[in-house]
Amino acid sequence: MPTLKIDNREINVPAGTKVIEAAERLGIMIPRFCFHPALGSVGACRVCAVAFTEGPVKGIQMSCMIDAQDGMVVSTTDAEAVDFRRHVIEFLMLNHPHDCPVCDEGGHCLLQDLTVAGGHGLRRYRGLKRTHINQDLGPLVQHEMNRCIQCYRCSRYYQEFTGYRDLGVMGIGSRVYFGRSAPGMLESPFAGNLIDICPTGVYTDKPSRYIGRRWDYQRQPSLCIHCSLGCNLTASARYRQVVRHEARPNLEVNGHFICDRGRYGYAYASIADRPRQAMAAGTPGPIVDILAGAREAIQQTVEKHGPGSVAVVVSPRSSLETLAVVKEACGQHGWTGPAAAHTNRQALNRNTAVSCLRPELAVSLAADTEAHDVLVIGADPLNEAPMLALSLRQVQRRGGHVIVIDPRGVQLPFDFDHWAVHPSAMGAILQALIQEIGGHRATAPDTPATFDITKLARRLNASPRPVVVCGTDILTPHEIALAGDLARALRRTHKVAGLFYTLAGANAFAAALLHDQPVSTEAVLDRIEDGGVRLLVAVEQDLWREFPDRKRLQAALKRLDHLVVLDYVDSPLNREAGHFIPTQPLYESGGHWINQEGRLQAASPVMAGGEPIEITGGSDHPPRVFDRRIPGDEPLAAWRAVAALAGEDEADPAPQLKTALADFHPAVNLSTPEATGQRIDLEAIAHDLVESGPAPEPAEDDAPADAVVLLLVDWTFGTEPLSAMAPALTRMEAAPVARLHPDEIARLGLAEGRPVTVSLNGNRLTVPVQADPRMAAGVMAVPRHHLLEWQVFGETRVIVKRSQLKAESE
Amino acid sequence: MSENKIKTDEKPLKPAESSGWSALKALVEGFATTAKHLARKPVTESYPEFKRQLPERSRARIVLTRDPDGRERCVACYLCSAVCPVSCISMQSAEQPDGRRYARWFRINFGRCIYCGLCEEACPTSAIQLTPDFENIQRDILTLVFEKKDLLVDGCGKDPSYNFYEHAGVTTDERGKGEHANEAPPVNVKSNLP
Amino acid sequence: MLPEKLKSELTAQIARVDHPREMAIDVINALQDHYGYFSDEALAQAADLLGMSPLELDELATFYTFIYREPVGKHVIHVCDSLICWMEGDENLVAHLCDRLGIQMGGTTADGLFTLLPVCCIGYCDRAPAILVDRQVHGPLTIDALDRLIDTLRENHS
Amino acid sequence: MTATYPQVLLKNRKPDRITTLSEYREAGGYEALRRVLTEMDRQEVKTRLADALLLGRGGAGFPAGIKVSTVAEDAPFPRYLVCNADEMEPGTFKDRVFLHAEPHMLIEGMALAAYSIRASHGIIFIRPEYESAAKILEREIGIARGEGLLGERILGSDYDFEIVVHRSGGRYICGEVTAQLNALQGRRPNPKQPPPYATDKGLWGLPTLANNVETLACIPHIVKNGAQWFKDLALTPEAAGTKLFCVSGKVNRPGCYELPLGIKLSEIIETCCGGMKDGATFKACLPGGASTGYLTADHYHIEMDFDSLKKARNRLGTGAVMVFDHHCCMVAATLNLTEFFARESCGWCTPCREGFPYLRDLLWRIENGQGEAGFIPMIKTMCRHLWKSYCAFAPGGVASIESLLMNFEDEVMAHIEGKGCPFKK
Repeated sequence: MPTLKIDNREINVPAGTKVIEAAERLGIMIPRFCFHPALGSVGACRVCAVAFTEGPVKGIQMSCMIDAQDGMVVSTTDAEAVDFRRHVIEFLMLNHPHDCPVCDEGGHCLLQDLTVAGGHGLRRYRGLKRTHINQDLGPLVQHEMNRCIQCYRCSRYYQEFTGYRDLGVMGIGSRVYFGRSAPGMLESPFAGNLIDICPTGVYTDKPSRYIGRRWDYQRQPSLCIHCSLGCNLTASARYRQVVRHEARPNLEVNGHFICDRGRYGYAYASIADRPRQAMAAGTPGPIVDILAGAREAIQQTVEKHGPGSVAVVVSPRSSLETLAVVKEACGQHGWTGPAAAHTNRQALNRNTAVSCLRPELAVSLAADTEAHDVLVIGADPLNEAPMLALSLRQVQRRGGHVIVIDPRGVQLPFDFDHWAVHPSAMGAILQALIQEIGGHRATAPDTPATFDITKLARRLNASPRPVVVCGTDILTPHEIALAGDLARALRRTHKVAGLFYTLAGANAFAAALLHDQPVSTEAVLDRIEDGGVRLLVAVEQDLWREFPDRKRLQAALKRLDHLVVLDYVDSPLNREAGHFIPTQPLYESGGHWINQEGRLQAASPVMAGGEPIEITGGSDHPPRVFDRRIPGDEPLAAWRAVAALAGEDEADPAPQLKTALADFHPAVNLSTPEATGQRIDLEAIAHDLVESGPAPEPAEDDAPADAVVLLLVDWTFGTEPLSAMAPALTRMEAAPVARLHPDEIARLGLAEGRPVTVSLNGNRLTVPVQADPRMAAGVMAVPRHHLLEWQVFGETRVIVKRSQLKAESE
Repeated sequence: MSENKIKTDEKPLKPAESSGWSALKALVEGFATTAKHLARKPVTESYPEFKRQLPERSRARIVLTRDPDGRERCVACYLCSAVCPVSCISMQSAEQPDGRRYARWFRINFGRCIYCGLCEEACPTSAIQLTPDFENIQRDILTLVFEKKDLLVDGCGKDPSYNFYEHAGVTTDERGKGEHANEAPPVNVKSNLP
Repeated sequence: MLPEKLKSELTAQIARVDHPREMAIDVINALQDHYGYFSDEALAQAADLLGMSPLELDELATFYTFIYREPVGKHVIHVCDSLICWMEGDENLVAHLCDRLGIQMGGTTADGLFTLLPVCCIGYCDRAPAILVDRQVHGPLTIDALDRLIDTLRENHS
Repeated sequence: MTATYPQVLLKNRKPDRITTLSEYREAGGYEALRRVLTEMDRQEVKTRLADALLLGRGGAGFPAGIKVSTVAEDAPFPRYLVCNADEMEPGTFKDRVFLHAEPHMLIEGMALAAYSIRASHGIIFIRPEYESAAKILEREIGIARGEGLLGERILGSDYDFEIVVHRSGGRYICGEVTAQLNALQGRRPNPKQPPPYATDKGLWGLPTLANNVETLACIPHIVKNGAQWFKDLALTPEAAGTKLFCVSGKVNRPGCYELPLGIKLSEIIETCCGGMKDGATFKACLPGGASTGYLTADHYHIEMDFDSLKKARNRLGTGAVMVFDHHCCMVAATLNLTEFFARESCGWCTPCREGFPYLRDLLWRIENGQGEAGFIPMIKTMCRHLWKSYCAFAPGGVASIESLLMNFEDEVMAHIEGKGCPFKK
């Protein structure tokens, strides 16, 4: 722990800390361009020069390149250092264009700040300014190369940090150019971070281009709800419209970055067809009346058919507040539910994962990067939880090793081992692996010789820090439990071994705490079909889009006496519902979410809501006369709406929320502000659920030999329903295809590029075939793409016989 | 204490000055001045019968000027609205098809404006300018809310030559990279020249 | 298109080394010799052979003096413009060459025969002023000697 | 003329061809390698190198003996030896002359250096302008391999060593060792500040020793004749060995001469090069390539070795003496050098990337009659700041500008006051 003196103030820092970081701890911000805490030091920009007056290093040196050492005396205000820094700024400004007024970085530009702070105000250079031609880098990132100050952050981030290789630096000397070899869409789904790390306006946010200045934005800490990782971000809103997301550093979760799905997925909150009006059977009415109507319908149903005839489904993306109030309401009134998963398997998967996640095993996304060996089971990081892929990339960069056991053609931006294993073999492999790790010789399951379980077990056993990552989408509860067992087995041989599950939905972890026994929409539909449930309340759960059997859903809804929908996304069900109540997305309601590792995090409300001025002004100037109310301000926080449906008339729902949160689950304690940002008490979660839960789905072993397993899977872009509404991201989507191994295509008599029709239980799905040599044999992966009517099979993992597949001629 | 005494330029009165004579003298002088002015033509002018030409730099009604080539100067950079101490300026920036940034709408609430001129000072494109036209009085407060069409004038105002897009370095329909003032031709990174 | 022979030769060479990347300049040179310059097509093929991305190769190709990312003539004339050659009058040579070939520095003659490029000190200061034609050095040069050289090169093609 | 000086490296130089392997062996070549592999201890080679005070001949003058011993005994394998034949310093052509004369001396030197650190891979990094030398080296390496002097089990010992020739794409910065290692690995040749040092983590993260051609060529002689012999070659007590001086510019016989270190500059110009061309007067010279400062007539009799030049606040550099006469405009000459550095800056760090074009602009204005007196302090400050750039490129690049202002400020002022170059009138 070296002690050094910076500007006459002493500080003690851990060994290996750079002087620039040590100064930062003292609140002294040494200028920097090329240095970035996530990217490290390279000493390129030279603007962090300080004077070392005494100690082991002397003279003007770059504070980012020198490790803090005992006895150092550093002056950041030394005349020579200040003069040098001013000159560096002058150098950087020689060719910088005169375009701050039209630059989107203006107002939060590091170069602007440091130019003003450094005192360089007058241009002395009389030469001509260097110019560059810009490149079209796709719909997300705007390129303006003239502004570049050659700090190399972008190429270092893009190539070294994310592992993508299509953006970098070309040329030499003063003509170096940062961009692609040829213009085109950036390949990395983490490209949006270029906007955050560029210290000036070379890379700016394209969807929010020319929308406003940061100083005019309402900015609040928020969360990403487009997957279960719970990445932290800062949301900006202006004129009642969410306009931008930026990564919010959280060194325990997402580090300094977010993925492009999270960065650009916000459009759903402000799009024109967001439902803002309460409706009764499709007819708009005052929200108070509609709420009263819905309450009355519920009361009548309860009176007629008993409290169990009212069922509630809620979404795993809803806030903790909403989940808690829904749980409280169901508990108090004896309503059926709440269901917070579509199928029984999905519900069980989620709850199994949550119950297996013991406090000593759970690791955070950031801690993942410190792992030495990561075993990924049944997860496709880039597609399911993109930031996990970036985290694993850091494992590989630090010399660690990643092994993925997954039937899909998993791709990651770095070298890793992939065992493309048939879904039915996953369990056996895991079991064998657990035995080997425990020192028992396992009977090798029927897998190719390249999948050497003994070797893998030895590797994991020898690893000082192994982590097991497990998905919950395509696996069975049994396998998910085995992943937990595997981590526990490793734990026995190690001091540190981690377990990391990905879940379906931003608040899936909290949804798992709703009941001891998971309830699914599938089970609720059963009850509707047998007449037990007569009224359904769907809370922020777009069954139309997300339930995997639309035909069955529609038939079941027809049997209902009444449907009440509460949501902020547009859906045909909203108009079909007896009562529709618009709710607020997190930008308006705020709330708490529990991410997949059990971390409780808060999102602040960013704006009050109401229809964007963009819409009310018809893209022209806003109305000249103020209304008494903000147009479109009817939506309520979902928990308020639920409280109004369930609680006493006219009552203030706040105490109700307080009680609901307090009663939610013993593991979740919101009574102290410190709890937010921390992991909840995993110890307080019942861990015996796996043993006591329903038996796993019938094994697929008895499937005919010529069958394939059809998996409905996630893609980075196009499958997550909220982000799929963002116009910028639709350009990033690939067209939906069914991916199969080339041999499988031949075996099944299909043709690459040609559509295949899958017919099952009278339902049909037609989708073009694409060969992917990384896929396991016997598997077909189809995305839950918004351009595809995939909601046909009732499950997202089904067995399809060869006879049920038909190659279409066109 | 004496150090703390406030110093004045007043000289102590001499005995003669404090006498009755001096009082009388002052009185006569005063009346004489008054009498002299009674006979003079007044300097004040009756408004609105007479309208004086105000100096060019007087700060009154705000306008949005145009470039010498007749295009809107405002690039909707938000600096005027940021600097405005009474927040009477609002706008929405947007992009023209040719890449220019412009104000899709621009509004000044003159009911709130204090004519301080900070907006003009902040404007990097010489777009927003204060004019000597101070006669901007309305009975209906809403008519004091000016939209872009009310603000936009023909001509360059006080700055007859400046054209931001001649300097900005951003591509427009008129100038590409390297065609602005003081710019070298664009770098060809794949050039064979060393 | 890349001839199969060259392709298999390069593949074999790359296979022999521990790290394909170390062969990058050699592969670029080989493809440049084949295509005359390091074209976009050559870039894609080199990337393919080396397992690198086109950008990664462009990062190298645009760095070096003797890799031409733009088309060049049959003969590339590099005129040394460093101190000693400058002292011995390279400016006159350049002016004469530009005049004679009707091109500017960096240009290629209309008949596609010559490309004129400046180059930093080529290590023939004892023979200043010196030029490189197709990586062959010529110097010390007078304007007459230069004319004869150009004539000879022209004649070889007619 | 030159025969009066002891010849070591160019002793057997032929007018238009290389010394063949057999000729080289007849003259005692590969004797040192044989002795080292059969009789001498690895440590002994290192000791001799250290005792001989052999300083790197590539420009930096770092003691070769120290560099060899920084490769740790327990460092991982394989280890690499890089021979820097990327002689890009303007005015320097000694390696070219040497490679066209004595390729086997280099091969033997490389084998000895490699043996001392137990390196198994040798790489000669050569500039594209020296394609003929590259071809010669490839051919002679093949011949040496055929004779058992390279490859597996050299001279019957258990030592394996291979040499490959790596052609550069051509850039000045590739001569900088860390940049060169990046280039060898197919990365952009930006310099990389240590740590880690190349001898610790160089090529592919493995220990790598990098030396200049001339430095390596000295090794067989040091091993064979001993350290004291080598030291005695020099004329000044602090210096050791001979040096290949490349003289160019306004002298009657420009060329590469092997001369003892410590020889007087006047002697080089007058005795070896036949004096100034056309009876011109000596005005100044650059003693060691483009990245050294001007030596004026005041230093006409300076002893050309590392220490003497350091005392004169200059550097021996590569020993490339570029001579200017009184017709030469020093501003224009410096502008030419600055143009070179502006063009060759790799673009990594700000002061170098932006500073040289800025300096070029100011010097161009002075040379072309647009100069102002205020430029001089600006240039001085800027040069001072360029010393704080990332690698040694910029300090080398400003050496000529700084010495221009120190030694020829009158001439610069004459440009400014006369609104143009007085030499052009």
